[in-house]
Amino acid sequence: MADVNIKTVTKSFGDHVAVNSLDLHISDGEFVVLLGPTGAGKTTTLRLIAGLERPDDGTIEIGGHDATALSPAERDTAFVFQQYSLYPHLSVFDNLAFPLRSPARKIPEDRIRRRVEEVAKMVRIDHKLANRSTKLSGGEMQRVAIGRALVRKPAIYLMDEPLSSLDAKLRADLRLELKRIQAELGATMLYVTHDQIEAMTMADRIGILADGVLVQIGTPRKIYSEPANLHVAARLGQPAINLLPAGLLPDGGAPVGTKTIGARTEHLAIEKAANGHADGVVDWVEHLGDQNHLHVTVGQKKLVTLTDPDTELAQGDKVVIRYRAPLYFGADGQRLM
Amino acid sequence: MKSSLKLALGLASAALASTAVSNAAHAEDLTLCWAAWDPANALVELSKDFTKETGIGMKFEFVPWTNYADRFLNELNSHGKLCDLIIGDSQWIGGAAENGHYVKLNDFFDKEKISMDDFVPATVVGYSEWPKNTPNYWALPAMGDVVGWTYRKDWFSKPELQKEFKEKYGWDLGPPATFDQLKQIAEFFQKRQIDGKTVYGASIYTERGSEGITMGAMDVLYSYGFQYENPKKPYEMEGFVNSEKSAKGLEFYKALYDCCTPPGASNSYMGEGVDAFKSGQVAMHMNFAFTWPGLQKDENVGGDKIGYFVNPKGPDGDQFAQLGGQGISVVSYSDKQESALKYIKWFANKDVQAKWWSLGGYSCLNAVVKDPKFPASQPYAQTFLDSMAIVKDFWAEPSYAPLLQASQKRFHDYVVAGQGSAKDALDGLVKDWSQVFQDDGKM
Amino acid sequence: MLNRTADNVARATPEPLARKVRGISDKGLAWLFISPTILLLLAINIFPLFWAIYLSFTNFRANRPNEVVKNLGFSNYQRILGDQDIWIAMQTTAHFVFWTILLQTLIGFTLAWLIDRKFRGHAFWTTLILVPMMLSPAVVGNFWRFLYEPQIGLFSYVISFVSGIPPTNIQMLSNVSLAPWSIVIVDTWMWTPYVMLICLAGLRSIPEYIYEAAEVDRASNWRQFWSITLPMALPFIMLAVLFRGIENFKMFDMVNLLTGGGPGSTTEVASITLKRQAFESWRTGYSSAFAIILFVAVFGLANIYVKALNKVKQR
Amino acid sequence: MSLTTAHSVVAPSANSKRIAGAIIIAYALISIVPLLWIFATSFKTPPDSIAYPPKIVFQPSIEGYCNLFTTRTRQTPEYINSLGPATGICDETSRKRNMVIAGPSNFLPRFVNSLIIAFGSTFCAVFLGTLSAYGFSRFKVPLADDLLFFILSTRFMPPIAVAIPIYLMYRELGLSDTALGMILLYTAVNVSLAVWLLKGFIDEIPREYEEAAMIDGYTRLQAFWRTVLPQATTGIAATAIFCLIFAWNEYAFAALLTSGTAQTAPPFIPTIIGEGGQDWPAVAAGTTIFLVPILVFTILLRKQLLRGITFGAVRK
Amino acid sequence: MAEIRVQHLRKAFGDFVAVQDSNFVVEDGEFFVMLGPSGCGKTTTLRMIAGLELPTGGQILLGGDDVTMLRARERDIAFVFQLFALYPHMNVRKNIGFPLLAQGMPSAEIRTRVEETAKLLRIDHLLDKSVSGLAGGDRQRVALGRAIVRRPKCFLMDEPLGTLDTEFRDLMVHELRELHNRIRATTVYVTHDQMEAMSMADKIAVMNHGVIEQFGTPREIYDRPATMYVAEFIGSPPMNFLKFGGGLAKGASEILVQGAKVAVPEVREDIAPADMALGIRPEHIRFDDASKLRGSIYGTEYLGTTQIVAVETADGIIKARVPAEIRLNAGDHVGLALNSARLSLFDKGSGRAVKTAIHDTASERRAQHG
Repeated sequence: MADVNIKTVTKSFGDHVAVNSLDLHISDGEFVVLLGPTGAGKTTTLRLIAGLERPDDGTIEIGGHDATALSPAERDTAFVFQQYSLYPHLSVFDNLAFPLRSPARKIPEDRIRRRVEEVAKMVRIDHKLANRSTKLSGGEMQRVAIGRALVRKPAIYLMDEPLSSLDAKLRADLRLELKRIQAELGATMLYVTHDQIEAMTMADRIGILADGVLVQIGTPRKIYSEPANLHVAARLGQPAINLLPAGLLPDGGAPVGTKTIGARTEHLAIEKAANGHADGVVDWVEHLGDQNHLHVTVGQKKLVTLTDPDTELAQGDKVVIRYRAPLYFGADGQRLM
Repeated sequence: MKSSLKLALGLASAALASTAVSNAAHAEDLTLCWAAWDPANALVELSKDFTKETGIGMKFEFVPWTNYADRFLNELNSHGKLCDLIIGDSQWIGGAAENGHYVKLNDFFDKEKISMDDFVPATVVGYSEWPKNTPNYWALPAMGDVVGWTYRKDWFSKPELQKEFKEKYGWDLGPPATFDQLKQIAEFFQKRQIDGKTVYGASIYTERGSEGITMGAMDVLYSYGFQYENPKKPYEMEGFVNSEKSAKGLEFYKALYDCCTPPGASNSYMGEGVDAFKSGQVAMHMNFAFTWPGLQKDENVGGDKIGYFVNPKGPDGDQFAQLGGQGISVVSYSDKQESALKYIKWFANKDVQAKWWSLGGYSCLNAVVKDPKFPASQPYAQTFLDSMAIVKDFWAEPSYAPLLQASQKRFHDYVVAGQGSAKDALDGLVKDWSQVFQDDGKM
Repeated sequence: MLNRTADNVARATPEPLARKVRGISDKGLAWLFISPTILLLLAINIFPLFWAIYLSFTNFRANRPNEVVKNLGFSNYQRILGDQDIWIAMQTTAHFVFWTILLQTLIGFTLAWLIDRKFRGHAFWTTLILVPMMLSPAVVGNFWRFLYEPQIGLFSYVISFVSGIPPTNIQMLSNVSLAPWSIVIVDTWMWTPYVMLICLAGLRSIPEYIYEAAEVDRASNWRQFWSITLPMALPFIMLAVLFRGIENFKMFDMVNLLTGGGPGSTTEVASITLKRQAFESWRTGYSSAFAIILFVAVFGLANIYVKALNKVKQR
Repeated sequence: MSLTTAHSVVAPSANSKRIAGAIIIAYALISIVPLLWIFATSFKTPPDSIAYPPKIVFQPSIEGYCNLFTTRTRQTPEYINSLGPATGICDETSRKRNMVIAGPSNFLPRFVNSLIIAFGSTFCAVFLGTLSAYGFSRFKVPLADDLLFFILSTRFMPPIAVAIPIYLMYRELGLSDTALGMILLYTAVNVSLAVWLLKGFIDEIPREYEEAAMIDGYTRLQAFWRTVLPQATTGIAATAIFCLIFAWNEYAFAALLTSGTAQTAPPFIPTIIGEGGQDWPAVAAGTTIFLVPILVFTILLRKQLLRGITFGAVRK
Repeated sequence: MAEIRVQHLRKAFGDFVAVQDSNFVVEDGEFFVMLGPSGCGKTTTLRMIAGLELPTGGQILLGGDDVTMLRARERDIAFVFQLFALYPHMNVRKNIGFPLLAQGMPSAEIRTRVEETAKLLRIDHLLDKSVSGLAGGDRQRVALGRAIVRRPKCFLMDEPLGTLDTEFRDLMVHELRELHNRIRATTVYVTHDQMEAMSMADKIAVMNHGVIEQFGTPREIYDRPATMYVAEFIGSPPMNFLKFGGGLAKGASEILVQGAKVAVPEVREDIAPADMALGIRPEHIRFDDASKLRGSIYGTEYLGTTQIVAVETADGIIKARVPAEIRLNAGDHVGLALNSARLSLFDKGSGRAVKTAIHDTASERRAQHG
């Protein structure tokens, strides 16, 4: 395992700048998640590190060595692709053994077997080693794909939305498992996703990418509670953060220059209006089971917060709303301290 | 899938290996190219003696007449090494000599004491010489041939038919002396029931692809007064090729085709003619003499049932016949010219020529054909000799192929497809031929 | 939990081996992979094409190697374009292409439409129907001559048996008006399966849910056929027409063996004319010019057609 | 939910299936009649083959096959009797017709030529095609589209037109009438199709497979060999069948550019003649033998074949 | 618009029974969701209602008419397909207008109707575009347009959002529900996504192996799952189960789990001794050191406002949803306090819920079991 240091890397495809002067340092044993929508440059970043793309500018160091000009095979990374992860013409065993059988490695077959069996156990697929890889369920396939990365001990594991094609339940299971395995191995891992839950639940640090630029990087709590700007704030949280214009509600503590106020559930105190004054009206209480959303209309704006399932508020109730240390953003979208 | 690819590879490599072996084994064999027909098969039989004598194996490449010229001229023009010896058609001699396809044989003849005087003169001119009537020899006359006719003697001699014929046409049913008579006989037999089968008048050449209809039509046109060119001014064709008499001849040929040929005989040459005659479909049959030995031996129509006659006279009493036949030449691209010359030397031998005649080939050697016993040696021998005496040949120019192309198209369009008149066809022919000679710079 | 096997086995690529792993650069590999094909095509296709263009301006004759080659400018082209017979041959070709495509498309689409019902054993029968198109047009065309024989041929016999016309009157290859149909019949017999297959691919490309959608949209069977089946299969049908059109425009082998262009010149398609000029009359320069004209014609027509096809596909 | 859609009400009713089946079976049977007739004719005697009405029931004979493989000459009974006893069944059959076997025919070498040239060129075309299809599919080749279109456009040319300059070129190079010349030519003709078909197949194989292999320590060439090729086998097989069918059946080039040494079966079979015109039983026998390999291939590889055809169709 | 009444509906494909004796009623104007994993028979049921599939047994009444054996085109329904099933060779206008064209409506009238519909769905600017170029959401709207343009008796939708991106799906969920609020058409909607079902449905039927496990409003289903299957299928993370043994007597309100006494809603029936399970939703767990029910922290998943805490107990992992402010470390020992009023009890063998006080309020709206 090693650390990876990306310095001012830029990569363009034609006119489109996919990655723009990216600086990113991933420490040894760290789990970093890059979060961003489709087209933000997440996958390109991974491919640059793996050597599948050559940067136009900047350097990539792996384990302290400059790897910018090396071929993928020389870089010693492991990559889990979003799709097409398994060789359909090989069995599960052969898929897992494939990286070890590289002619450059010359590993004896009995050691390959031992290692594959070990990893298969780790990803809980050891009972299906002889199966055709095409005969597996989605979850099993993805386990094998992860297993194939794990048979080696590369400098870094690169994972490109490995769970995105799975259904919600499986995703939740594998999320936990992947995090456990990473911790056990002490592996350095760069994980790319557009799913905020994956990012929040697994990452040591989250990097928020937008249009090829790394907007913010930090621990999940830090990113969630201290987003650098509106974009980052909007990416995290369910229901999404309410972005309200300054002045819509009483905002006594707002710093000078506040244009927008970001308010999550914990930033709002909502109570039934006791006397004549009210800030908004309850639209409806949405019971989603595990979450209950309170929809409130404030002037022209709609506001959604989590609420207790047994809330006394009901449709049509007039409410008083107060901020509780919300987030303040200036005209340029940056958060004001 | 892998296995099927492997299988394919295996097959291919096995095949490669097997031919490599077979090629090596027969490296010294000579290949002789000719048309696929009876005489060629007889030559295979005859050549066994050559192999016995010299140890040189013989391979043969026979192609049906309809592909013959195409294939071998293509081979010669591509400078291929397929044929060491070729029995090439009479008309090719000009092109083959001028373009260097054949080895000139004069020195060889001198050395081996082979004299062209020992061969029938018409065959020497027709098959060996270029330019014509000069002592430049490019081939040894190998197979004499000429267009003549066979007829069903058994039908002709049926008394009830003889009687009916006499009543209808006023003369005795027998081999025709003129083309008019030939047509009367053909009309008489057309669609007649004989022995419970519908029969037809005559089988004539109508083939489109190679030279068939030209050979057939010319066979008639010569006797009607057709001439290739002004005897006094070479390549002047206007009024000779498309003379009124020529037109009459071509009209006759179309009339014969329309009235008296079997159904579907629109593309018929030597082979189809033989089939028609052998299967008892036709009373008369225009064909090269080479077919006669085979037909004579045929169990159904041969023996007493077949008769032969020389090409009939035209309206003015002219009588000509289309020359066929070939000489044997050594191909100049061959690597085995020495062995090939050995074969020619062997073939020119009198005894071999005699056996050649007995197996079904037409020898051109005087010693064979002028033998007093020759006319009686086969029922068709005399007819052959008489026909050879009146031969004419198509252009033997180096540009014979485009000339032939033109006549094939013009004749077939008129005779079979019925487009335009005979005069139109011949006028067109003059135009086409003139173009060819212009391209050659001869006009 | 770093265990030892993992360390031993899966260690980072050892330094000395790194060079080995590098292999040929992508660019080098690209050229290594592509260049043999390009070179072969240059040698066997392009170089000869340019040679043919050159020859088309000369009076070169391949059977006269010793003659002086003269530059004729465009006169070969002028002669061809002014030649009545060439235009007749082009007309014959167009006629042949038109009727074969029409019949093959109609029958082929119908067959595909029926096969798409997926009745029991349809795979077997489909394979059987495909057989004619796998065969050599030359070898099979030659055999059809036998079937067409008026007196002994099976075709004439069956037609006569069904229609009552005496077989001697069914002279498919001799009769000027029947001969063109004789080649149309054989070509249709051989290539309908091909059109059928492409149409089948077209029909199979229409997902069943589209029909279900039409069903809930209350479209009748007839409306489904006209509004769904036909328009959605159209690009495929057009493609089949393109392929068959190009192939039949080039058609040589089958016609050559069946009729040889006869009777007269009634079935003389362009390829036959070209062959006669090039390999029988040996007018190499002249026929090269004709070849170039044919090439340009096919190329041009195909291009126009492909544009139309793309339009249909992009609707 | 594939299980359920198979039972949809829009699926054809049993009745319409029956009718469709009946029509298709009828068509299939009718269209196969000429082939059955070829097969039957190959076992007829020459007189039976030209009988009218055509004989459906007949005494089978191997005369057609004898005639296919031999050259015979008609001779007098005296001559035949002088030759000694007949050797083998074909000799006997010939002698009954007053014929003597003079030697072998050229059918076998032509058939072998067909095998060598068809399989050889197929192998080359698929080999080259796979490489360049991969190249075009995976690498940025300058002018790739133009090159691809150019590669395909060579198929627009009528074969006769192509044959003219090839003829001259081969004459100069001494490739006329050689197996090598024909293999090169067929490879060149087929490779354009092969590149197009295979590029389609390879485009379908996601790049991620090779990328994964390359990250795992394989070179690109190794990755190509270990991950792309195994997955492309269906496509390669389909392409190979197409190339093989073309090369096996090709007539025009073979007729114009070969005359004997390297001639394949298609131009040869129509020239099999008897004493008169075509010896139909022999032609039928030759045709039958010639058709067998392609029929076997069709049946064995029909799935790939269907895929290839439809794929070619879908792609363009 | 009409009510849909399904009675004893059954469908078998050979030996495989896709739908077993289904009974339910979708009231006029109701948004009804059939929820279940793939292969549970929900789509087959929907297709039978549509007439795309004919049932093996039972009856379907559409607005009171028996349509059981009619083909789709003979029923007046609209169907929105999972893959949209747009006609790819027609533009948006023709797609939407197709049902009217098939009906033989004059083209002028088709035009106005199509434009009205497009305006309703806010796709009027796309009318002359090719459908192949449309984004997923617009394709979805076109499919909807084609369904509503005809004003059919009911809408049937087969996972219509299944192929959309997650982000977009949320948007469409709200849009669909809003559309329904506007036109109030009887709708049957099939999905495997519990979020979609919970956000949109008036009523939900949870299906499993061809059987409707529970039928009711979203809240009923979430709060009072009829079976363990339903309890596990709904909710993220799903309901936790803790096993306990012994019988239950009517009136009991306390059970013994892992040696700890846990108060539960009063039991309303007698249960013979058997393996039982206590069901707890993650949000009904609090950390309370006083609790005797204990475990150690296995891992946490930070979600911003809340976090999911996995606690390893003697009976496996239990997940709790607690506010994110609570700082926890792996390995910490914690006590678990359960919200007694919200607990469910199940018979582990049959998976069936035990009747308790939580069912009281809704007893008259009890789901029908299949």
